[in-house]
Amino acid sequence: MAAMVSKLITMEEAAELIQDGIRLMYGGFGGMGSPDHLIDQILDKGVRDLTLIGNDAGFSNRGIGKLITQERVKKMLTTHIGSNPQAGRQMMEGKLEVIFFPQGILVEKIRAGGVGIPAILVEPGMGDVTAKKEQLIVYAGEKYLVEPALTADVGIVYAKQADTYGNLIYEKAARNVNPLVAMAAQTTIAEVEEIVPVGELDPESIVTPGIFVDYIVLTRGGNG
Amino acid sequence: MAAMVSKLITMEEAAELIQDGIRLMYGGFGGMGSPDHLIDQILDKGVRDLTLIGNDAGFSNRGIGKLITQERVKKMLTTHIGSNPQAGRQMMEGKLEVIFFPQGILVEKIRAGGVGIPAILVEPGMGDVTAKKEQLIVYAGEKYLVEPALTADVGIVYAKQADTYGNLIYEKAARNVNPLVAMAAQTTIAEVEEIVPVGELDPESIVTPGIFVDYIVLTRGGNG
Amino acid sequence: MVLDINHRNMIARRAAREIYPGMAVNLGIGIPELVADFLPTEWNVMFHSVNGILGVGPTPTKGEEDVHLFNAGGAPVTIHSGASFFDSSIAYGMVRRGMLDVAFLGALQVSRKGDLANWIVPGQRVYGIGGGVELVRYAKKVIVLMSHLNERDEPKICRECTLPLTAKSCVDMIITERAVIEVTEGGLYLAEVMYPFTLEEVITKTDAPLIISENLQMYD
Amino acid sequence: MVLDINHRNMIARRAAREIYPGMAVNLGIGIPELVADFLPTEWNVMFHSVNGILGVGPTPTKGEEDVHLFNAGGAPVTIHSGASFFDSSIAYGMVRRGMLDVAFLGALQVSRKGDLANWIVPGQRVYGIGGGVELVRYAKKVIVLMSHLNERDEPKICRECTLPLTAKSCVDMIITERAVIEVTEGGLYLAEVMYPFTLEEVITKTDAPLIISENLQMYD
Repeated sequence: MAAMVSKLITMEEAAELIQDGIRLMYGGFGGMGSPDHLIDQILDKGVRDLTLIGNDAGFSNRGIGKLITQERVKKMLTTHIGSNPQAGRQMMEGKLEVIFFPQGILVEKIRAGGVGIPAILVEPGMGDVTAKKEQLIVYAGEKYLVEPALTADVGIVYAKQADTYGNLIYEKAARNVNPLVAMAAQTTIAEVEEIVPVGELDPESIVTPGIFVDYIVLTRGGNG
Repeated sequence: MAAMVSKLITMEEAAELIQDGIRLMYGGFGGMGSPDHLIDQILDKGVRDLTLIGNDAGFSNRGIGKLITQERVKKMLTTHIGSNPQAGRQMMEGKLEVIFFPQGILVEKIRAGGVGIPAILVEPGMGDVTAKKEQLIVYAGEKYLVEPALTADVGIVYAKQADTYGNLIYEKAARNVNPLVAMAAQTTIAEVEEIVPVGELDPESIVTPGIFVDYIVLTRGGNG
Repeated sequence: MVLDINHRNMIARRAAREIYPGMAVNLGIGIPELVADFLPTEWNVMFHSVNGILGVGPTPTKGEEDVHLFNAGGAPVTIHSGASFFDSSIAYGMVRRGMLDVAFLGALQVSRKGDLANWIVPGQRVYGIGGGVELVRYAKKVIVLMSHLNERDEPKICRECTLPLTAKSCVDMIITERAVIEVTEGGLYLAEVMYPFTLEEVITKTDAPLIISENLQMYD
Repeated sequence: MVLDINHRNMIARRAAREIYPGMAVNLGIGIPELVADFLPTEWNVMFHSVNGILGVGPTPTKGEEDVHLFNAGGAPVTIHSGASFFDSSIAYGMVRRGMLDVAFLGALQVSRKGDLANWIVPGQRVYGIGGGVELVRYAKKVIVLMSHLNERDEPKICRECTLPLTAKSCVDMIITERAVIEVTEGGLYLAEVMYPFTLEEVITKTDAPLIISENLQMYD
């Protein structure tokens, strides 16, 4: 509702937005396109009891995986944790609750949250391994699983460029789930390599419209 | 399955793919970003009994509206026909069956078809005006409407540029529903202003990956 | 009554006063399309168009129209600094996520409870359900801009809509060439009477009880 | 048995023979990532990666890696002419729309009916359900590339999987360092024995009955 002022804040200010116990959604895929410096800042702040929602558990000593290794996470909604043995170990020890979804379904659930669709129906056989019985419905004589949308209190994404309004452009495969996460959170913070004045990005090439982005931090603007 | 040969065909060859009675999905919004020359060719071929799926009925003397004016359409799934009084007249005379969806729900139904999601759930109150009773379900104590995905036999879209593999780049507001339609049809034909050799489009700027596009026609390559 | 361009502009100018700097605003088809012309550019209001634009700018000068740059109503537009293009599914994502501060739209009828009818006149004209049904549900404020009377000079503001509804209890404010009316829990609240109309001319041409503001502004 | 790079490459080279010009192919994590290196560029095979790439190219030379260009398995890649980038929801749209001609993936176990287990070893290791469950359902052909034996030298091809399943009856073909086996209605069909293994070495190290091809190829 404010006039178009810059959404740029410091890493420290951004970390203040991450409170204990919140649902934190994150971009990145196998550690690539991950807001690593912002995650370091969140770690430094000492946040705990997080519920994480994102594609994978990253690596034990990098990015989102660090939050797991340092036991700041009580629950994860994800698809793959094989690259972070710490996550599997904590899961088996009962320290970390992990809810698995097939990857393509997880990203559609996040997108549904991002565009305000309450749920999607998926074919049975998809995710039966991890789905609960109550998700099963029959519609027009066919069986489906109901997969509710996913949203979060805060979403953190990585992009190559932003303008001061928050329009985002990604870089190659660092795009991955970032544009979906950017839409799905109540408050979205983008860690970017570069910030340019509004009007300098090609409107045709913008992937995430700035209206979805609340705050921007610069990768080199923090302690990372 | 063939090697990467050009998907470019002539307007006449494209029109041959549109048979009587098929479900034809089309891009464009209020006549803008519409594959007008391809539609003219389809008209010339004399196709009839079409089921049209798209955002609106265009104008009576332009683009998709011409198919309606010339009574080639038996049924439409759409959201708005106010700009084409011919459509409303045929509807009231019982010549044209029109099924209305709220616009945002129509485009999500088309996208669901495009990404292979069987259906979405929407909040009741959305589209109750036009929805049927059997769409109503209760899940986890809440009421929803089931909105099944939409697909089509053939989809026709308009883009600014294609490469020979069928990667598409749109132009400003001519993008509208085109990228969604391009994904949702069994066979997709793109009418484009310009075709370039594969490799010449920026991979970052491609909006519709070529795998979704079966054929390309040049706007100036037909009789339009 | 079909409004001339002066009356339409007068409504649009008054409507612009409901917008504040930095807001995201959807402009529907008809009179709403004129609203953008009454706002300072430096307010950075981001106008949203469901065909896939955020940051619609003013109407281009004649001859400068871009064949690929129209709003959802089919009128040529320009873009504002910071604008982006996307497909319509993302445009409605913004709508459903509650990102629009105000949605302006036209109507055939509005009831005293804020019910909206704008999609069909049975037997006469079919418009279609369009995007209105989602805009009125999710926008923070819904303002109808329309003529006070229909083509047969009958009131369009009424106790109950006689036309099929687009959505129930969704309108927050009505701005016509004659009046500014707020839809409240207690009923329709007449906030302003537009020049040169009189209070009586508004009351007699409105088919629903009006609560008259104590601070009624008589001229705009 | 953990395979050395020669055996892994041998499997990948054999796997490449299942690909034809112009196909769209998904390469899973592990041995599948090596397959691209055994195909002629001019075949224009479009390799698909679920993190959002269509048109993955060969491994870059050392020092030439792009920090933002990795495949879903986390290995640095390049792009082929005609490649595009998109978000993962579109990547899975391609999967569900049946656009992949072949999906290669790794496995912990495969049963005689083509059941696949590759997401968890209870009490020992959790990988996660990942993208496999949709890839194996919608790809036109599903080929498992894996070592014939696990780390304790036990057969990974078995009558029934003892590990929790990822998906039932989904595998069409298995390629290991020892054999090429097709999953048919009638059971597992041994099509090829890989050099330098013998038929007997394959049979004794496979925990399920094998139908021996009449035209069994003994060397690759």
